[in-house]
Amino acid sequence: MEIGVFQAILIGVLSYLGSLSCPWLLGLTGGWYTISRPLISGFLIGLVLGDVTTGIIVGVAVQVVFIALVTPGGQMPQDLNSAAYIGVTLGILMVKRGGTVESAVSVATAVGAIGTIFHNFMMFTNTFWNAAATQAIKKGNYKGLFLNHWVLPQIVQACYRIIPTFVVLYLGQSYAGDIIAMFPVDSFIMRALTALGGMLPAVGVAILLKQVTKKDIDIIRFLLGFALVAALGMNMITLAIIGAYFAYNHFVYTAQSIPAVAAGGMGDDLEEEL
Amino acid sequence: MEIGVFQAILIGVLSYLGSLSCPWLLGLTGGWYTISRPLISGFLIGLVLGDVTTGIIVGVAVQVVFIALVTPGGQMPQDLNSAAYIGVTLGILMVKRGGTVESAVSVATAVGAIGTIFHNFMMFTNTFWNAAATQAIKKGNYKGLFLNHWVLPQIVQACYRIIPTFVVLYLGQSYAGDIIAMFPVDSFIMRALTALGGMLPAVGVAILLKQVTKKDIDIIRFLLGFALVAALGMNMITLAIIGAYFAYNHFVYTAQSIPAVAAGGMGDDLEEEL
Amino acid sequence: MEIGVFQAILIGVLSYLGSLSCPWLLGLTGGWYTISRPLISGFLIGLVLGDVTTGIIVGVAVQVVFIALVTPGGQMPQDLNSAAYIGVTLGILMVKRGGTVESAVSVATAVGAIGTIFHNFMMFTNTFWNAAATQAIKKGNYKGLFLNHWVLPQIVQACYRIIPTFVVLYLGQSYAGDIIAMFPVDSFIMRALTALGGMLPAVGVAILLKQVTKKDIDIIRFLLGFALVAALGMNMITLAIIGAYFAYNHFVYTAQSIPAVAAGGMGDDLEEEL
Amino acid sequence: MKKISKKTLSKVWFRWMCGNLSSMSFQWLASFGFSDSMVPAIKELYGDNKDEQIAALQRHAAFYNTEPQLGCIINGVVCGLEEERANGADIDDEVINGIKIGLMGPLAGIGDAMVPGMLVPLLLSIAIGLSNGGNVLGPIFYIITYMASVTIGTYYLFFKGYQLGTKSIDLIVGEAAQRIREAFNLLGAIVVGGVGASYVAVNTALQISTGNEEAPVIINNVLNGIFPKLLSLVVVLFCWWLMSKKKVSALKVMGILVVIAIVGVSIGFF
Amino acid sequence: MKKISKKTLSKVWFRWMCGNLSSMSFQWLASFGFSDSMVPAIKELYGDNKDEQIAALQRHAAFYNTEPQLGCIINGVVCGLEEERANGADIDDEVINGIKIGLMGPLAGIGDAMVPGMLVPLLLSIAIGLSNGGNVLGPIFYIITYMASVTIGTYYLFFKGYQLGTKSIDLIVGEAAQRIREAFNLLGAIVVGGVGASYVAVNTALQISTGNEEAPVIINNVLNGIFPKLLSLVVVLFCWWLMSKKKVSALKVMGILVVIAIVGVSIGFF
Amino acid sequence: MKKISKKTLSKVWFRWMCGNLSSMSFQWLASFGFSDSMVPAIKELYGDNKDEQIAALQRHAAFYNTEPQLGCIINGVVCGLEEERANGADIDDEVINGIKIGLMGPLAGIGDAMVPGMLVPLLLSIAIGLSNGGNVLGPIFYIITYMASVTIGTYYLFFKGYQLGTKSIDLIVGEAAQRIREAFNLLGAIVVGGVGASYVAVNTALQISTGNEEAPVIINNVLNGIFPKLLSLVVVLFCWWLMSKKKVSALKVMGILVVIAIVGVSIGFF
Ligand SMILES: OC[C@H]1O[C@H](O)[C@@H](O)[C@@H](O)[C@@H]1O
Ligand SMILES: OC[C@H]1O[C@H](O)[C@@H](O)[C@@H](O)[C@@H]1O
Ligand SMILES: OC[C@H]1O[C@H](O)[C@@H](O)[C@@H](O)[C@@H]1O
Repeated sequence: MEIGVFQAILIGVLSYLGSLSCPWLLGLTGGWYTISRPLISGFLIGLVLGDVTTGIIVGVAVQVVFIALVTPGGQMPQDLNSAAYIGVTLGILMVKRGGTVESAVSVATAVGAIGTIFHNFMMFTNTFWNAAATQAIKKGNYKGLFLNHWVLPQIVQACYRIIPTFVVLYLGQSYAGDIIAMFPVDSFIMRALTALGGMLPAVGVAILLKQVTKKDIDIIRFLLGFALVAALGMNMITLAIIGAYFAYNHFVYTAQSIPAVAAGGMGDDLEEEL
Repeated sequence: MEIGVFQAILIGVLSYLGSLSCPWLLGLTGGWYTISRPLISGFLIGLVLGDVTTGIIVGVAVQVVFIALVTPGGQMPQDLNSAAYIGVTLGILMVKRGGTVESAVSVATAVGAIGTIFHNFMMFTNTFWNAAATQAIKKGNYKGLFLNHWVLPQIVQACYRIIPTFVVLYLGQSYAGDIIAMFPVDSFIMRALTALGGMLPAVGVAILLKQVTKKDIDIIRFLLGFALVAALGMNMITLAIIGAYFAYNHFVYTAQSIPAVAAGGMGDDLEEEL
Repeated sequence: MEIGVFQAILIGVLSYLGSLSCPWLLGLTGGWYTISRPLISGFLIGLVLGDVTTGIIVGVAVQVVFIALVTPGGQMPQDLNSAAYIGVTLGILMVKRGGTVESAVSVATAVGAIGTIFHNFMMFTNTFWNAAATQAIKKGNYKGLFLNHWVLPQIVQACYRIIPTFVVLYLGQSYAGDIIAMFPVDSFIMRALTALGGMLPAVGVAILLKQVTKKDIDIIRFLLGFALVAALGMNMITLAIIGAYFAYNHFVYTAQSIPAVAAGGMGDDLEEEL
Repeated sequence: MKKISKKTLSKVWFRWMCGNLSSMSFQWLASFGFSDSMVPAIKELYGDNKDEQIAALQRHAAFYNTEPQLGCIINGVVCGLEEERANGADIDDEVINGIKIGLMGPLAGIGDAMVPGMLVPLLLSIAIGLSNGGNVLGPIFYIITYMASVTIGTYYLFFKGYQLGTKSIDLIVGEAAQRIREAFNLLGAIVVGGVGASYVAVNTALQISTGNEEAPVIINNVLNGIFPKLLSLVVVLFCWWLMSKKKVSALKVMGILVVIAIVGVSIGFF
Repeated sequence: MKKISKKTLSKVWFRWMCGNLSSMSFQWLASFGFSDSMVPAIKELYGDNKDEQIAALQRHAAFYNTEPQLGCIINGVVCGLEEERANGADIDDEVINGIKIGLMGPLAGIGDAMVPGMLVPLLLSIAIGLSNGGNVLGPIFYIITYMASVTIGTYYLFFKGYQLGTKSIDLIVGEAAQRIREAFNLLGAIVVGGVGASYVAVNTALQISTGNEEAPVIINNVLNGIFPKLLSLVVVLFCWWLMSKKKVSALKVMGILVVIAIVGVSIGFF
Repeated sequence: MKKISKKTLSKVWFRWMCGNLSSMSFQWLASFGFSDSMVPAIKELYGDNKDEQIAALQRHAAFYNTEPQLGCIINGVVCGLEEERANGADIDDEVINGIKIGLMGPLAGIGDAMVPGMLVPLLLSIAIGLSNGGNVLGPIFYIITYMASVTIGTYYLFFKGYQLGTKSIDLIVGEAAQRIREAFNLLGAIVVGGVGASYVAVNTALQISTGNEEAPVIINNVLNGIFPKLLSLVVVLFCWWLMSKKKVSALKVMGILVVIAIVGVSIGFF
């Protein structure tokens, strides 16, 4: 499999469209949370390269590693976007040239770690446009605000995403085979990356866990979910239903001494309102 | 298999004894809720016709369709009684003549729909006896009350049940084979009836669901039960135990600000009383 | 397999060390609750006799019968210690001579029943030392307290455990084969003992159940645990996690009208304190 | 001090259990079942006074309907009230009727949810399991367990109600009672969920042909992969939505299902 | 009486949804996303008054950050407040900013727990199942369900917020709201547990050789015998402990995992 | 200001842990275990005063019994109280004894439910799994986990109790503490249910011969079809009923089981 100039650019553009700050696909809804998911990027890259099946297979494998990624306050422990585009594309190449899916995942993981540089660099350069936007607002200059919020930061961001993607994929594709050759599946580095891939989702899970627990004892809830899935093999929707039942119970049973009816009423209001 | 005159009458009598308003088997306890259940009627019809095994097999299949039938305020979305006697007997005949159990269920379903006429007609004619009973009470005429509550409505009801059952079964049995021939298993009508049979229990379930939920969000409880059975394959007793545990919790945790001990006491009283 | 003098004494000493009142292995922590568990005693006896595998296999089988043994206020419905040492050793012998594991369990069960005599006898004789200790305390005689609490009762207790164990095992071992011969697996007595072995854990379970339920309806919690394990095959840790979740809920949702924050605060305090 | 004898009370219970709906019509339902069941008690309490007898009969011939089995407790309560009244307590027709009307509604709801909604499907689901291959154990199990539990249960409830008498009002309408009703509703909802999952069976025959002739996408498997019995759940929720949000009657809902079945088969969905 | 037209409100919603983080930096995050999204509303409300426009723009350019999707409701609320203010209500900059700051925190927490923490992994876990063997159903399922639910959901939330206006303060900060947040946290914790059990995969290659060459003790099996996926659980709890007790940043935790992976492979643990 | 040194406290803990039941009898149980364990503390606090020493020894030789391991916390509390008393606080014998008596009961109940009722069966059930085929991992696992958790746990509890001192009264007898006890009981009940389901094993050999010689109805299968392990459940509930309703002692219950086993085998039930 060869990646042509046009294909490499297309993948770069997809990568840009899927970056966290890109507004064009209903913001992060269609971008970051949709096409930057490795499962979806695998599908799209597959379309571009003409092998959807392999694309999805690699996408699924990489997706698992990043299943619980969360970016509180714009902090990015792993750059999902480069993993999803540079990483998955390289992974597809490797698989087409005889590599295993596991090795593809390893490469995507490594790329994800390096990619955080692009994100953080953007966060840094954007402060310039921010300063300009502040000035524009002060003068009621709508055009200035538009330029410094919608146009300039995006041009820079597009460069940060399209150029490296193109360079790595188009120029780097000849090395994909070499990488496979250099690091055979049972090489030290591959084994370490595979082990890392298995542990990585724990970071996202732990970030979320920290966010949803106030007191230490609250992790009993996490343990409950873990046990139901690990020991009973429950699927996620069933777990969500059970969880929703318990959540509703919590809402009902913590109604305070505040005159019962009133409290009930408030809850009802809220339920109807929200 | 042939149904004799005597057998057809016997099945008609059983049908009458199992009708909702029939008092002779401890009212609806032994009638409607026991021998009108298709599982039981299948067994009894099997005894009458001399093939208990086939009777039960057909009974089970029809039972499933009507598992959650409930008749709030005497309203009958499906006439279980005619399904259980006319329907199941026809079903047994069909199976004995080479039909499938599925086709037997379809016929029972169809009979159940038509049978509502008999029930509603009885509800209508009974108003005459009701009027007479009102008069009797006014005069303190116990005999009149007895006649218009226990005797006359029952004579009419017996006719409504025994005659159609006899006619359909004794005279109709020769057509059972024809029905099978006319509607082969993969005929349009059979497929529609089978699909209907799969959906019908939903009506009873939905009626009950409406009854046990006050607020929309309460259906999360229904979903819980559904998920535990559908996804974990839990049996009904286990589900009932889990449900009872949650019900007890609900009782305990909704105890209001009302002086704790007093409330507890009341609950305890009730628990002991009931 | 033969038990030598030294081996029989060693097993006797282990039995003494594992008895409820023996202080030398951090009291009942290392004694009663550790080396008197048939699983552990089977392991240790196996080490002594040179067949750890058989020891553990018999130990596991006997352990199951006594899994839920509890001794409230020093009352012993079954003497676990003699079951664990005399019983399990006899069981190992029998298995080595061709008996079944089930028959080994039966013998251990029988021994456990008889063994309660030793325990109760000790509880009786200790009152003498208790009286002496009371006197010693009155005079501030530390030595007297030491003697009557740590030394004399233990000497007697050691005799109660080591002597019978030695006698039964060393002198009785020649009869082990006879027992097997006398009571073949499908003999009346063996079947009765096997049935008994299956029922015995119920006593411990019931004692505990009585202890953890205040009101009758609380046994719904027991039923919940029973159903989850019996019907879903859940393992014990998963059950404990689910139970802990519900226990935490109970703590939270029974917080009374007592000013909400204060109550919460107290709970939090306790949580942090304990 | 007048007292209804235990024998007479048993008669009232039995007469109610048998005849509750004997002359049912939409207009009267269990009205005459109720008044007729009171005959033995009325005769015993007001044996010397025909006018009082007639008054009592009429008092109990007002519109009445509830789940007849669980509702047994009301008959007991009313016997207790009649006894107090016959002994001169200040309990007029209004009060007695008020209690009957106040209780019959909740007990109809809870009763339908508990008896045909829970007890019957629960026992049937076990019986169906035991009936495997046409085994008679199933029906026999159901007959025995259902009859025994209901007969004993209603007898107990009836006498409990009688003992409670006026106290019952607090107990059945009070705060704790409401929580008990809520708890039963909760239990009912969970069990009904299980019944739905066990016995509603909706499957689609749809397939999407892929390039590969041999392996079309079977939509039913896809849906069950998303959530087991998803289509069945959708149909139940659809029926519930029609009935509780669109106020469609159960009969019309069945009509709609008939249409869906026919259309569904026509377009190849089923 | 000034009123923001429905069309303008829709524009505000769309402009926020697209541009929320368009010029994000750690210092400003969604600040300009917010003020820019208010432009259509500001023009409509203060169309005749440039000074008021500038004041409004500045008011909404204060530091702002929340989960942009769930946080949509705040934008609605603020539109409602601005409308009231434009009609002369006594709502000064302090109040509006106070509400924004008061709401953005909780909604960031809940939002991150609900969207990337629950909705995304839930839909992905289904989609992964459907993707079996490279099937396109998986990605298509995810794209459609995620986009549809979020688009509809945020649109609804935005308008709900707008209707609530000042009432929202009670509703989002009051006692019942806190219980709702707690309930969502509880749900989140349970689902995150399931995500952890499904996707964290830590296994050890350790073996203890027994006498028998053929049957060494495989430690991984032993551990799973104690509790399924025990090692995965330990790693999650370890990460959590590092972050919440030792205040180690997520990035450093990843570094530690890299070290563990390398050391683990070196000593034969992995 | 007198203060018991950490070393002395450790000694008290160790002396209690070893000797708690060393001279047990039904009349005295852990009484001397308690007073003897206080010796190091008494010597340190009242080293100069023999009378005070004797008084302290006698004070702690009153009847005493609790679950010795969890009960460790009481020993800690009492050390705290003795220290305060030695420093002149107004804590007389009554108070100290009252606290001991007030705490020993609840902690005996909870302790028995937690240690032999939960912790032991839990660890054993894992160990039994690991012991498969006579594997030594099982016993070793149990020895290590049980000893370690109890040793560390009791040491911690003891010192916690010491720190709390008089504050412990509120904390262990107060409202929140009662809820904690209730919570533990709840947990205990659930786990005990699991233990019952795992290890009680009652099966019947009954068969009902049908016409078909080859396929008699196996009652045990029928019962398990109704509910898994139904007979085991019945036996547990029967024992519970005997003990809690008929006040039959555990020993007598065992006698009854012996009779049932014998009769059961005689009539072919087992
Ligand atoms: O944490 C709240 C919020 O912060 C930033 O705005 C982004 O990283 C979002 O993705 C995140 O939801
Ligand atoms: O709904 C309450 C009640 O109404 C009628 O009396 C009958 O249909 C009963 O079967 C039903 O239980
Ligand atoms: O019941 C409390 C306690 O009583 C005695 O001290 C002993 O039997 C202990 O094992 C038990 O824990």
